[in-house]
Amino acid sequence: METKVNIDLTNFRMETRKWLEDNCPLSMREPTKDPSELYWGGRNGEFSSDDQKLWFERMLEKKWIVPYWEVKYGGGGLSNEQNNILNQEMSRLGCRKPHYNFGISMLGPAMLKFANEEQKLNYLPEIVQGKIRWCQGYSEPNAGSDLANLQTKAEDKGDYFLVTGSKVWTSYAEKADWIFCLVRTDSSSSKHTGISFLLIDMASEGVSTRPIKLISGKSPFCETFFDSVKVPKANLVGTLNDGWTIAKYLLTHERQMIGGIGETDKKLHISDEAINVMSKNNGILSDTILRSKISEFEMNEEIFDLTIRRTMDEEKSGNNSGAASSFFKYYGTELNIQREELRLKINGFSSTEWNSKASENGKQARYFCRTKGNSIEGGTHEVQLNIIAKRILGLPTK
Amino acid sequence: METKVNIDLTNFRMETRKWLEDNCPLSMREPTKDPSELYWGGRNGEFSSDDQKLWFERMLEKKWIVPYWEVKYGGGGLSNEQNNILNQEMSRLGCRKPHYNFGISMLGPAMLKFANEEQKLNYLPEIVQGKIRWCQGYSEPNAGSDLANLQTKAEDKGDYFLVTGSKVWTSYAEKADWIFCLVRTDSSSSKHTGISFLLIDMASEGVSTRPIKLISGKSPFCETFFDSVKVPKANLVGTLNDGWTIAKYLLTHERQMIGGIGETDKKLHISDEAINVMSKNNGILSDTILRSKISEFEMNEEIFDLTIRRTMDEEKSGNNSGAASSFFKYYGTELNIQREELRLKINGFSSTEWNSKASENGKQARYFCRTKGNSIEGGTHEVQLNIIAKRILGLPTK
Amino acid sequence: MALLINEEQQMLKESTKEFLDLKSPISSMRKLRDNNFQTYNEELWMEMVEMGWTALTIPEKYNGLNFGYVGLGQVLEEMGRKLTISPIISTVLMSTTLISLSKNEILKSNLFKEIMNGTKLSTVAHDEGVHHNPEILNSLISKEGDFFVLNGKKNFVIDGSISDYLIVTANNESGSNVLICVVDSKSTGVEYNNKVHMDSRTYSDITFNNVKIKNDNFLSFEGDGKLILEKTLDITRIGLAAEMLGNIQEAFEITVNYLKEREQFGVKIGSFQALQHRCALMFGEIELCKSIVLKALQAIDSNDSSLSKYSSLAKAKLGSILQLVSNEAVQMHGGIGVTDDADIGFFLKRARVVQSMLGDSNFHLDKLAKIKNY
Amino acid sequence: MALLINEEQQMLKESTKEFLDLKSPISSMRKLRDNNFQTYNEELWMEMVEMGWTALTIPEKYNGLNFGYVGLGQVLEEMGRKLTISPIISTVLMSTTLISLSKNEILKSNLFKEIMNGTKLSTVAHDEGVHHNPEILNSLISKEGDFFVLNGKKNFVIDGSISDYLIVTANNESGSNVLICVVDSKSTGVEYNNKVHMDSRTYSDITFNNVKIKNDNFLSFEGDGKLILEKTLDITRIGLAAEMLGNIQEAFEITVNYLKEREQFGVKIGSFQALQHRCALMFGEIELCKSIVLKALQAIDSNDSSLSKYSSLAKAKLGSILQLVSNEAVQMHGGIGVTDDADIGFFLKRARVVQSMLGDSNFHLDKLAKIKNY
Repeated sequence: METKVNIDLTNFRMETRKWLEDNCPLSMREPTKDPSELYWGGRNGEFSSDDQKLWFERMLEKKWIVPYWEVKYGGGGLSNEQNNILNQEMSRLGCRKPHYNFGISMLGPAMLKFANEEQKLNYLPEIVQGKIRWCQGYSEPNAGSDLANLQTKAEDKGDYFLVTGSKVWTSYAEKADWIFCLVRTDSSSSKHTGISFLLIDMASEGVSTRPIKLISGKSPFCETFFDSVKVPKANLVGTLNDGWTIAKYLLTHERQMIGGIGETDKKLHISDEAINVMSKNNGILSDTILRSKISEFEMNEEIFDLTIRRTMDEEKSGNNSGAASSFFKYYGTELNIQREELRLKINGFSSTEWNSKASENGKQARYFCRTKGNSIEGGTHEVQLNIIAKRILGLPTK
Repeated sequence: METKVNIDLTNFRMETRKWLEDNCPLSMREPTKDPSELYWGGRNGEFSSDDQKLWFERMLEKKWIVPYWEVKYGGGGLSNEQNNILNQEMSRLGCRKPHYNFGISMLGPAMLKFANEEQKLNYLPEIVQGKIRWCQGYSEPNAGSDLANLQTKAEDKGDYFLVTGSKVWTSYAEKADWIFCLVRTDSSSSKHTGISFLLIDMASEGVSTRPIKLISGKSPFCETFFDSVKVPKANLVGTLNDGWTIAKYLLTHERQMIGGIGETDKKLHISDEAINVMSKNNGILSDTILRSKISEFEMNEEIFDLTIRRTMDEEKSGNNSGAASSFFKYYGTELNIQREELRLKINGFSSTEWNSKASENGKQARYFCRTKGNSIEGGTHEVQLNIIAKRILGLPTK
Repeated sequence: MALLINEEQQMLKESTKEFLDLKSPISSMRKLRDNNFQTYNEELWMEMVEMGWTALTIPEKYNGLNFGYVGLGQVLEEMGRKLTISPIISTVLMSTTLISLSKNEILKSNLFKEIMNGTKLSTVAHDEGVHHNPEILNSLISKEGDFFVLNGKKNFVIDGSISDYLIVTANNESGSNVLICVVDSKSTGVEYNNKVHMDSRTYSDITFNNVKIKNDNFLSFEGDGKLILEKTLDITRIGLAAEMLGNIQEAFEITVNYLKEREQFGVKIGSFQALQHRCALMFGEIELCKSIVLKALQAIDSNDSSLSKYSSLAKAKLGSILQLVSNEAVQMHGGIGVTDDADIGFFLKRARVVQSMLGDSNFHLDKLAKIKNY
Repeated sequence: MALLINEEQQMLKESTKEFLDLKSPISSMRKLRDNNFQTYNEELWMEMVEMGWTALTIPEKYNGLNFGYVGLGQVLEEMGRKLTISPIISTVLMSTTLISLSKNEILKSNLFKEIMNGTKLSTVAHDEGVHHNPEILNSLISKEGDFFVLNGKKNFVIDGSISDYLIVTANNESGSNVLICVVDSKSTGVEYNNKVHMDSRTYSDITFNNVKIKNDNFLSFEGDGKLILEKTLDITRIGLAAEMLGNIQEAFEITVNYLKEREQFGVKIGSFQALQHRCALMFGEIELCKSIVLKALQAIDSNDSSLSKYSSLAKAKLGSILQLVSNEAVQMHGGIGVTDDADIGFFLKRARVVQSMLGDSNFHLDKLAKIKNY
């Protein structure tokens, strides 16, 4: 039996490899430099190239846009093993994902777990087909780290909710068709109860957005305003007033994604950059202080990678306490921040250029500025440390 | 008039200089290496040399043991200006202080401010004459940083208090004749009230001491136990149940003394030590990482000294907000701790010797260990930071 | 000398603050930026000239105010608080200092006059390469007939794009001397590559191709060039440190106030002990910063022989604390801190530029170690 | 290879823990110290020998257990938790490793037998001077008639005072080769200066005055001395890192438990956010420590070509985190932490000694930079 499965998987791998080689356009095997090179779908979604369109359509036909969802929801119905093989083969060839959509990465998991069957059948296939682009609305201007302190109100008006309030950090809200939101449906109860999870059509009357400019310049973030927006009752996902359960589920999901960022990026060795740019003396960098900081940084970077590996190996063997991974968001973003601080020093005057050709319009400086948000978004450093202190170390609250 | 004063002061300086030159034995002009070389007085106090005895007796006769106290309390009745001149002339010659006693440095100021006239006339002259050696009893084993949480009880038994409890960190309690103590005289009231300031004869029945050994080895610290000790009512200083006022006064006093320690010590330049002990390469220390840490340390040391100077200059000019000085205890001890960490690295294997002749019985290692207490005694680092955050920066409490 | 500012200096500080509160709040800097990175506000500059700021450090002999560097330091500190963009660093701090040290009395007197009355701007061009390093000097001045000719390439010239005069360092032909000459910015052979940096200020890479220099346009010709250059750099670093002290204090105060107002989890975030301790540590470091900046400014005015040491102490310490405070300020503001709507990010952006200017903390810690011979 | 310990290694770890809980709690170390710094507990050592610890890394060919260094690492980690004093570092970690690398089969087989059955203790003497530096080697072995003669001075020899064999490095006469020989500790011309260090363990400065070495007492004679030495040092550093990992974890756990119990101002001090954040940071660093120690131990067993890199990563990282944790542990204990009554100070005292042994964090960060050629 085990042999049979293995043979099937091996065949699947061979077939997949061949199909990808035959069907993935060469330009879709190049790494992307910018999220704008990806296909995000949506009512106004446009393909940036014929190859991109071709690739999306072929994968859609193959049912591999979201290969691991059930077929009835528009997925490919692949087993975990098959899905892993497909991922491996795609990265072997360097194939881009054919479609990016927060509906796939964020809303999907939540709906599969909390939505009713009708909702799943209604929304998920549209996501797969690239018809609807989703964005998320959790944070609010006055809530900050205290997410549960949200004020956007959804009043029960019989057959609809009347939504009023605003959301912040809603990525790509300008371009999205629908938004999944946390709203307050009961203000009388405690902070964590009385929250519900609602789906809102951005085309509804009273919805507007405003882009947020960051210290690094333009960003995909928006503020989204709800001015007496009518939302059908059917758009409620999960139990009324129990949306915090869904929020926690999604936050854990998001935190893992952010923490994992450093893992998938091809990392530049900053010591190589230093060797290229900086002067040496007797074979060692003349700026010996920077040298030691680079050495310390690369030590921590390498050991952090080992720690991610160790944790994954523990997970595989079923021995993972989850303790180490709670630190990943903190440490991964911290390394990212430190790396850019060091690169600024390595590249000297040229690193702070902001608006010059040579600097590609301040690429390095803007990325440096952008990293300062890493320790804030997806749970601040301080919140992460609180979590470790309380949940992992079991230190008492007052 | 001003001229008259100046002439008088100049004459005083001349006379003082001459008197010191004539009367201070040469051996009493050498710096001391150890507190045991000082004369501490007390019932069992012994002079360690004839010169020490001579110097004490001459200064006593001159009324310069505590020159700035009033004559009726055994002092010299000197004005501030005269006292400053005497101090300057003594340090010019390198004269040792003739008598050390916590009665002079700690109890005295408190008594002058809070005791009644009878108590002052009773206790202060005895201190000056070296007859009574005092020690202090504030801290308790279970109080720690929360000093006001003290449990040593003094029950009112009509004409005496019955004292039961224990004190910790009572320096030289083994050798002291009397102890000044904070005790709880009312346990029904809030933590900071119901505390009184009591003088206790160590020869009373029920008083015992136990020396405390530190990680650095022997120490002057003791634990002091009170097992139903009878203390006359007359030994109460200040108002009953208002001892916390005295405690706060003394703590500020003590904190200033500890913070100022670094200031008076002749500082060793650790870079000079490094140059002597460590290998160089092209004129710079081969261990470039240690080199940069030494450079950073000496930068901070020099700037800290400037900050003390600036604060003193501000004080003189009447423009001092007191803000900077609240940081002195923290930063001064932190530098002390860092210095010993660096010296350990500079001196390598030889620095950790503990019990060898070459190391003078582990002098460096023991001093290193001792500095670890600096960030705890006299208010922990954490308490200092709390004070700055709340009192200086005005950050809110929850 | 007491480590205090005197009454006159205090008054200058206060009048500067009043002036800048009115004329140059942080929003002015934002406006210049949003106006396609305008290099400076000429009207504001002429008002500064009228206030006498261009004359502050010029000796009475040349009709200057002879107010000294402690005075200039107060002005720079207040400008640091407002992130004011103006040619004061290039023209007053750097150029005037260098000119003061020259023995060419005629040139000196002419330049001082034009700087004081605000008709001319000036800057110093020394660095070659992307890291500050006074030792690197490849520019060359050679004799050609009656003239001298300058060839070379200078990087990161402060206010290069708006300066009328470029004070340029170069080697003489034998490499035995550092020469310092004044170049009219419109001279033939001067080429600019202007770059706006993260702090919204413009810096220039300037190439000199056979630029003719007249005999009387040398500020140093007789072998004192290296000394003049080094002292100019030391003094400029101290002035930058004074500006950084303003940056640091303002960013810190804005942040502490934010912590007192902003609520999270039903309490003011300033009540969280972890943030309190971090603030308390910064508070102490800032007290240290104040001391070294004042001491270093005094060292200029009193001609202290340890000027170079104090200069490096100031630039090293202020650089590292500005790094700390600018990062903490953004972090403690949370999400709002990384938006362009908030001013706090401007401090971060100015910080990294001014930190690297004339040597970062690493450079100066290394220099301090070399001074002590280890 | 998965970054995990396997079941056998886990069992060894647990049995070690059980054994040490019973036979060598921290109070045993205190007893040795209070007994006039007794160098080690011979009975305990013989029990360790019976447990097979001296045979752990010896190949089967020599009747060893061939259990590998990941296994030995588990034992060392547990000993680090208990601060156990024993000759395991000198005899098993250092000497056995070096002997394994030798080609002198007769000597090897004899030494292994004596080490395994616990009849002999051995150590390696290499460092000359007060800082670890493998490059410095002034000891000399010269030919004198039928014998060789060793002259030199070694510092900080671990367990030098109790070792029966001293494995000594020295240059040959031409300086072209590092020679490694075994010296009987009782040989004529061997002089000891034994010193108890802060960690209550004894280290020796040893002088060799014309000590006779027989031809067959060389572990390296043919030019592989430098390689053998370097590999021995790398492996020993990893073993020390494993021990340090035990120190770190135990000190941290004791401290966290203390914070959960101790009350101040009416609350558990562990509820103070400033302490919580510092603990959380340490927790994360310790997770990193676990990863590099395991990876480095695996690198020994798998003969990884990057052994030297992993060794320096482990010693550098563990050194700096042990510094952090040992300081924080004492500080967070408050007054009690600096008294001799508390055990926590022992971790601080062991920390500084083991940190400097075979190179501190600075040494290894420098080495890592050199490996990457910058």
